[in-house]
Amino acid sequence: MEHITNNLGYPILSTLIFLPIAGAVLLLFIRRSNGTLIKWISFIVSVITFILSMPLFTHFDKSTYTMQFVEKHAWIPSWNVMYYVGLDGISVLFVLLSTLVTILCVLISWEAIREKTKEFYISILIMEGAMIGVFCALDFMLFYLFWEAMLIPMYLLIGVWGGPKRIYAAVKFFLFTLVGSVLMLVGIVVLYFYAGKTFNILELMSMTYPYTMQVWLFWAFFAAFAVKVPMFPVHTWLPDAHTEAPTAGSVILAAVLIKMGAYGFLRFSLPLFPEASKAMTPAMLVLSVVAIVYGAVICLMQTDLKRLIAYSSVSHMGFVTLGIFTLNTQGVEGGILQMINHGIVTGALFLSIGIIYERTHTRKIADYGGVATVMPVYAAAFMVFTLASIGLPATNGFIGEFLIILGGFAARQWAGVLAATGIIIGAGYMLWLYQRVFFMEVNPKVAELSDINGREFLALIPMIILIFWIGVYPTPFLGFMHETVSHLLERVNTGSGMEIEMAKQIIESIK
Amino acid sequence: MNYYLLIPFLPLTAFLINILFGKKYVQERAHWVSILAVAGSWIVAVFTLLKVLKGETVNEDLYTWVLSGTFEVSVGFLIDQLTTVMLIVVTTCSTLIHIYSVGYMHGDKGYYRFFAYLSLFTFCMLMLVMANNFLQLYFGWEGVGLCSYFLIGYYFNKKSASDAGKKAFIVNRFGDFGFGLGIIVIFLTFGTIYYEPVFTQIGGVAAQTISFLGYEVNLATLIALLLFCGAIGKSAQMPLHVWLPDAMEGPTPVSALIHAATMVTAGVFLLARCSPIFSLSEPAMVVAALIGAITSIFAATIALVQNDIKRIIAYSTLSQLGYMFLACGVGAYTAGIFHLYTHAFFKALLFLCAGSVMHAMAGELDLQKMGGLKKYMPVTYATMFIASLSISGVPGLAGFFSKDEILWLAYAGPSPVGKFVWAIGTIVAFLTAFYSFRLIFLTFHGEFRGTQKQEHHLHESPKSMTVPLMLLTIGAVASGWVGIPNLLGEVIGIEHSNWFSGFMNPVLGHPEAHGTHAEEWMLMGISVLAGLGGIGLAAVFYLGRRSIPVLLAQKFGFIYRILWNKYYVDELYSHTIVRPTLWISQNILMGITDAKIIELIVNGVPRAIGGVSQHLRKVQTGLLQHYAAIMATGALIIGAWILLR
Amino acid sequence: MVPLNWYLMLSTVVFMIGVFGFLTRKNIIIMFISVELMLNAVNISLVSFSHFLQDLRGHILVFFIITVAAAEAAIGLALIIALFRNKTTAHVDEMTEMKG
Amino acid sequence: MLPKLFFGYYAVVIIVLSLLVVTRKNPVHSVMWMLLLFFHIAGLYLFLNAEFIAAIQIIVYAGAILVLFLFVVLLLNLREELLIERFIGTWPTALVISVSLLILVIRAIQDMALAPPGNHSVDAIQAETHTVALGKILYTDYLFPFEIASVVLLIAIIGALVLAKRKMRSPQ
Repeated sequence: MEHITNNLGYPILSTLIFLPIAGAVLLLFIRRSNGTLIKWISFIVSVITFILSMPLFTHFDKSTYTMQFVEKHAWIPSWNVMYYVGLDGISVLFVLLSTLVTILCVLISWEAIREKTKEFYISILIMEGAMIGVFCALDFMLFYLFWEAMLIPMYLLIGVWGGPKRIYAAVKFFLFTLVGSVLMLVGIVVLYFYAGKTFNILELMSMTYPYTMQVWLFWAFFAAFAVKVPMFPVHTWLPDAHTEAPTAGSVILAAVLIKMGAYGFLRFSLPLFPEASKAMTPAMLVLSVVAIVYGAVICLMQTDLKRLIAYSSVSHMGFVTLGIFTLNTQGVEGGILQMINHGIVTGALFLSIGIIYERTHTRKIADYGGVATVMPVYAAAFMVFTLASIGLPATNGFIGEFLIILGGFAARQWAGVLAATGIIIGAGYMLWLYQRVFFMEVNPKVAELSDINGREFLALIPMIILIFWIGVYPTPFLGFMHETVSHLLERVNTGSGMEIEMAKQIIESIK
Repeated sequence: MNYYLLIPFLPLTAFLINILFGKKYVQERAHWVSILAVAGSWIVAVFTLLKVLKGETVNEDLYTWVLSGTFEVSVGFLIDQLTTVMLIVVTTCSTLIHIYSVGYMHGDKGYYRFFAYLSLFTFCMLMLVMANNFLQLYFGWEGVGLCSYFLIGYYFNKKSASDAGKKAFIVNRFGDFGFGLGIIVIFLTFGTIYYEPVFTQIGGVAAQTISFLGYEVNLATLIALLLFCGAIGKSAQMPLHVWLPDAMEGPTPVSALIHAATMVTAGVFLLARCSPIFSLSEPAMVVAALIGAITSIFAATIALVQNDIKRIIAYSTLSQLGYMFLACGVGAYTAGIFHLYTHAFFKALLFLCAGSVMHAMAGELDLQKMGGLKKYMPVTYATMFIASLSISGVPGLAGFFSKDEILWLAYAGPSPVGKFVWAIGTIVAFLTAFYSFRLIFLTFHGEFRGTQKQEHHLHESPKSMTVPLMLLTIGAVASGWVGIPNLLGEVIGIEHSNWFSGFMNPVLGHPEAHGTHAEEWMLMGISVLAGLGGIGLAAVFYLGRRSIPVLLAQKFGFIYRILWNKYYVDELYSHTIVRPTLWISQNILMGITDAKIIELIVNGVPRAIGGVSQHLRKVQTGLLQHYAAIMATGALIIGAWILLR
Repeated sequence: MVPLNWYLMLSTVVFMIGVFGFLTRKNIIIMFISVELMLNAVNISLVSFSHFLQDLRGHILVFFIITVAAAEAAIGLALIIALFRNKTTAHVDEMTEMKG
Repeated sequence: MLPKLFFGYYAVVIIVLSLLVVTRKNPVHSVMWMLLLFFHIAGLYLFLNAEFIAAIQIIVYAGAILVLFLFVVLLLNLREELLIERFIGTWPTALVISVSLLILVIRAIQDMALAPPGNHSVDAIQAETHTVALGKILYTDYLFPFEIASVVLLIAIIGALVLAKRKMRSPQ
C-alpha cells in the first residue's frame, strides 16, 4: 500500500496549505485603514499559491493510482494521528480548482467589499488553506480538522458580508453542515477503533468490514456528504446560503465547497464500504434523479438570480452523484469531470451575477432586461457560461453530462432517461433567465450600466478558457482520472473480500 | 494537415475574427472576412467534389476528443458522396446568402455580429455533415441549433424574437433528448459510435431485442426511432414543428440559410446517413413516412390561409421537409437527398426574394398590404416567379425532378404505406402550387394596398442582393438536371440521365421500384397536373374573382379558423406541457415540498428545541447564590452517592 | 492527646458555616468573607493532617493557599469596587443580568 | 486533659466567631469578628506545632487581607446596608443544604483511616525549627510552584490596579 511516488523534493502540498494561511497571518499585521495593501497582499498570495500549484498539473504521474506528493509525519503519536497528505487522480484537479477560484474571488471582491476588508481577505485565505487541506488529507483526523475548519470562514463570509437575511442563512448553513459532519465523526471514531486505532485512510481502505457495519457507517458518512452536495431532501440550505452570501462566498461555495460532498463519496464511501455502496446504489440513483428533475423544475419559477443558480446547482450536483453511483467508468469519470465543470461554470455564473449586482444592487430578475444592449461583452461572457451550464457540445458541461448519462443509462436505464430530461428543463430555465435579463427592451433601471472593466474581465476570462478547453480537448483532464477510477471501481466491484470472510465464518460454524 | 480541414475551419476562423475584433477593428468590413472564408470553403468543397468523383473518399480522425474507459471518440471526418453533396449545398447557399446579407443587413448595428454568427453556423453545419461519428454529429447538431437560436433572436430587443429563439432551442432539445439516448444505446450495443463499424455490424444485431424501460423492443427499431426523435426536432416535423414558423423572427437571410436550405434539412441528412439502421426496421420506416406525409399536408393546409409572407414560406418549408422524410420513409433516400439539394436552391431563393420584398416594404410582412410590386422590382418578381414554378413542380425545373422521383418511388416502392403517402404527396403538390402562387399574385399583381408612404419607398434591391437572387435562380432551374429520370432521359436521348442516383449509390444504395413505364408516365402526368391545377386555381382566386376566397373563408369559417390558428398546436402544448410544469414548480415544489415539508422539518426541529429551552431558561434566575446552591447540592448528591453506596 | 477527628469536625463546622454564609448573604463582601472562612477551615484541616501524618507537605499547601487567598482578595475586592462603581450596589440580588 | 480543655476553648470560640461573622448585619462588625477569629485559628496552629504558619496567619491574613476588606467595606454605603434584610429569601434551603453537607462530611470522617506517618515528626521539626524545615522543602521540591506563586501575586497586584483604577476618559 505504501508506494510513495513522485516526490518533487520539496513539500509542495504543505506549502499550498500553509502559504495562504501564512498570508492571512501577515494580513493581521497590516493596518486596517490600508485597504489597498491588504487587497494586493491577498491577491499576490493567491496568485503565488496558484503558480506553486502548477507542478501538480504538469508533474502528476498519470500512469498510477497511488498517492503522489505524499508527506507523512507523526502528529499526535498517542492517538496515532498523523500529518499525512497526498494526492491522487480524484483530488488533484480540485486543488487546482481551489487555487484558481481563490484568485478570482479576490479579484471580484476588489470593489464590492468595503467594510471589514481585512477580516474578509483573512477569511478567504484561511478558507483556501482549509479547502486544499481537505482535498489532500490522508489522515481522518486531519481531514476532519480541515473539513470543520472550512465552516468557520464560510460562516463568517455569509454572516458578516452577506445580504439582509444573512444571519438566518449563515446559521442554517452552519447547522446543516455541522449536523451532518458530527455523524461522520462518529463514523470515523467507529472505524478508528474497529481498525485497531488508526486514522490512516489508506490503511482503513484496505480492510474488510462486516456488512451491517458498512451499512451503518455508509449512512453516517452519507449524512455529512449529502448535506454538503447537497442531495435532494437536505438541499434547502443552499439557496439561502447562496442568496445571502457575498459574491466571493457564493463562488467558493459553488465552486469548491459543495464539491466536497461528492468528493467524500468518492474518496471514502465507495472504497471504505464497497458492499454497502453497491447495495445502496438504487437509493442513491433515485435521490440523484429526483434532485436533477426537482432542482431543474423549481428553477423555472425563481425570481431571484442567485436563487435560480443555486437551485440549478442542486440539479447539476444531482448529475454528479448520479455519475458517482453508476459505479462504471464513464459515470464516475463523468461525475468527477462534472464536478470540475460545475465548479467552473457555476462559479463563473456567480462571478457574473456579482459583477452586475455590484452595479445595480438587485438580484430580482424582473429588475433587469436588455442588458445585452448596454453591456455586450458581459452578455457574451454570460452567454458562454449559460451554454456551458446547459451542456452544449464543445463546452465542458457537455462532456461531463454526456458521460454521466451514458453511465447512468448503462447502470439503470430509467436513471439515464430521467437525467436526460433534466437537460431539457435546464435549457428551459437558463435560456429563460438569459432572455429576461439580457434580451428584450432595455429596462430603465439598467440603462445606465457600464460594461465590465479590465479587472472583472480578468476574473472571467480563465473560466471561459477552461470551459472551451475542457469542452474541445478534455483528454488532459480526463487523463488524470483513468487509473485512479479504474482502481476504485475494481475495489468497489470486486468487493472488499467480505463475502470470503463470511463464507469462512459459515464454514467455521458448520464445523 | 489535410486540405479538407479548410472547409470547416475557414468559417470558424472568420467567426473568431469577427466576434473578437468585430466591434473595435473590423466593424463595417466584417462581411469581407466571412465572405472570403466561406467562398474559400466553397472552392475547397468543389475540389473535394472532384476528388470524390474520382472515387477518393476520406475517413480520418483528427484527434481523440473524449476517452473514458471503453468509450472513445475522436474529432474525425468522413467525406463520401453524401457528405460531398451536403458540402456543395451548404457552401454554395452559404456563400450566396453571405453576399446577399451585405446588402440586406447594411447599416445594422450588429453588422459584425451577424456575420460572425453566419460563419459560426456554417462551421457547425459543416462539422455536422463531415462527422465520422455520432458524437461529432451531435456537436454540429447542437451547434447549428445554437446559431439558429442566436440568429432567430438576432433582434433581441424584440420580445417575440427572443421568445422565438428560446422556443426553437428548447423544442430542439426535446428532439435531441431522444437523439442523445440513441447515441448511448448505439454505444452500449456496439461499443463504438463511429459510423463505419456501427453500420457494418448493425446487420448482425438487427434481429435482437432489448429491454428498454421494461418493454422488449427490437434493437434496430429502438435505435432508429431514438435517432428519428432528433431528426424531427431539427427538421421541424410533427409534433415538434412549432418552432419553425416562429423562427421567422430572424433576419430573412437567416431564414433562407438556416430555416430553409441547410439546418432544417439536417434531419433528412441524419436519416440518409443512418439509412443502414433505418432500412433494417420497418416500423421506423413507416413512422418516418407517415410523419413526413402528415407534416407535409398539415403544413400545406395552414399555408393556404396565412398572410405573413415569411410564414407562408416557412410552412412551405415544413411541407417540403415532410416530403423529404416521406422519401426516406419509403426507402428512397437518394430521392430525399435529391429533393434536399434542389429544395435548398429554390427555397433559399424564395426566402431571399421575400427578403427583397420586405426590404422594399420597410419590413412589412402582411400580404394584404402588398400588391402590384411587379413594376417596382422586376428582378425580384422574375426570380421569385421562377422559384414558385420550380416548387410547384413545373416540368423542366428543379423541383419537378426531385418531387416526381419521390412520388414515383413512394408509389412503386415496397413500403406498406407507399400508396397512401403517394396520395397525400400528390394532394400536397397541388396545395403547394396553390399557396405559392397565391403568394406571388397577392404580392406582385393587382393594385398596391399599402400606405402612400410605403408606396413611395418601393424600389428594387441593390446589386448585392439581386445578384445572389439571379445566381440562385440558375440553381432553381438547373440543379435538377443532374437527376433526370431515366424514363425522360431516354426520350431526350441521354443514357443514365439520373446521374445523381448513380453518384449516391455507394452510400445510399438503390431503391427498389416495381412498376411499368406506363404507370410512371401516368404518375408524372398526375403530379404535373396537380401542380398546374394549383397554379390555375390560384390565378382564378387571386387574379380573377377576389371574392371567391373571402366567400369560402366565410362559408367554412370553422375550418378557416382552425387553419388560421395552425390547428391550435401551440395552445395545446402551452396547456399540456408548459403551464402544468410551471404550475407544479410554483405551487407544489416551491409552495409545498420546499416551503412546507422540508422547511417544516428543518425549521421545526430547532423551533421545538427552542420551545423546550424557553421553559428551561427559567432555571437561570441570574442570582449567584442559586447557582452556588445548585452546585452545593450537586456536591452533596455526589458525596452521598460515594459514601452511602 | 486531642484526636484528629476533633480537628476535622471543627474544620467541617467552620466550613459549613462559611457555605451557609456564602449561600445566604446579600452583601457581596460578606460572601467574600465567607469564602475566606471556608479557606481557613480547610487550612485547619490541612495543618492538623500534617501534624498527625508527620508530613510537612500540608504546611506547604497552606502556605500556597494563603498566597492565593491574598491574590484573590486583592483581585476580588478590586472587582467589587469596579462593580460598585458601575452598579452602586453591593447586593447580589440586584445583579441578575444572567437571568434567562 | 489539659490539651482537650484547651482545644475545647478554641473550638467553641472559633465556631461562635464564625457564626457571628456570617450573621452580623454590619459588615464592619463581621470583619472585626473575623479578625478575632484569625487570632484564634493562629493559636490553634501553634497548638499543632506550626509556628511559621501561625505567624503568616497573623501577618498576612489578619494584617493585610482583613485590612483590605475593611477599606473596601468603608468605601461602600453602610447606612443603606443596615436598613435592608441581610439574607436572601431562600435562606432556609441553604441552611438545609449546609447542614446536610455537614452531616455527610462528619459521617465520612468517622470511617477514615490514616496513611503511615512521614519523617517530619514533632521532634524532628523541633530539632531544626519549623521555619527551617519548611524552607528546606519549599526551596527544593516546591521551588517551581513557589515561583509561580510569586507570579500570581504580581499579576494580582497589576490586576487589582487595573481593575480598581477609575476609567480613563476615552479620547473622543
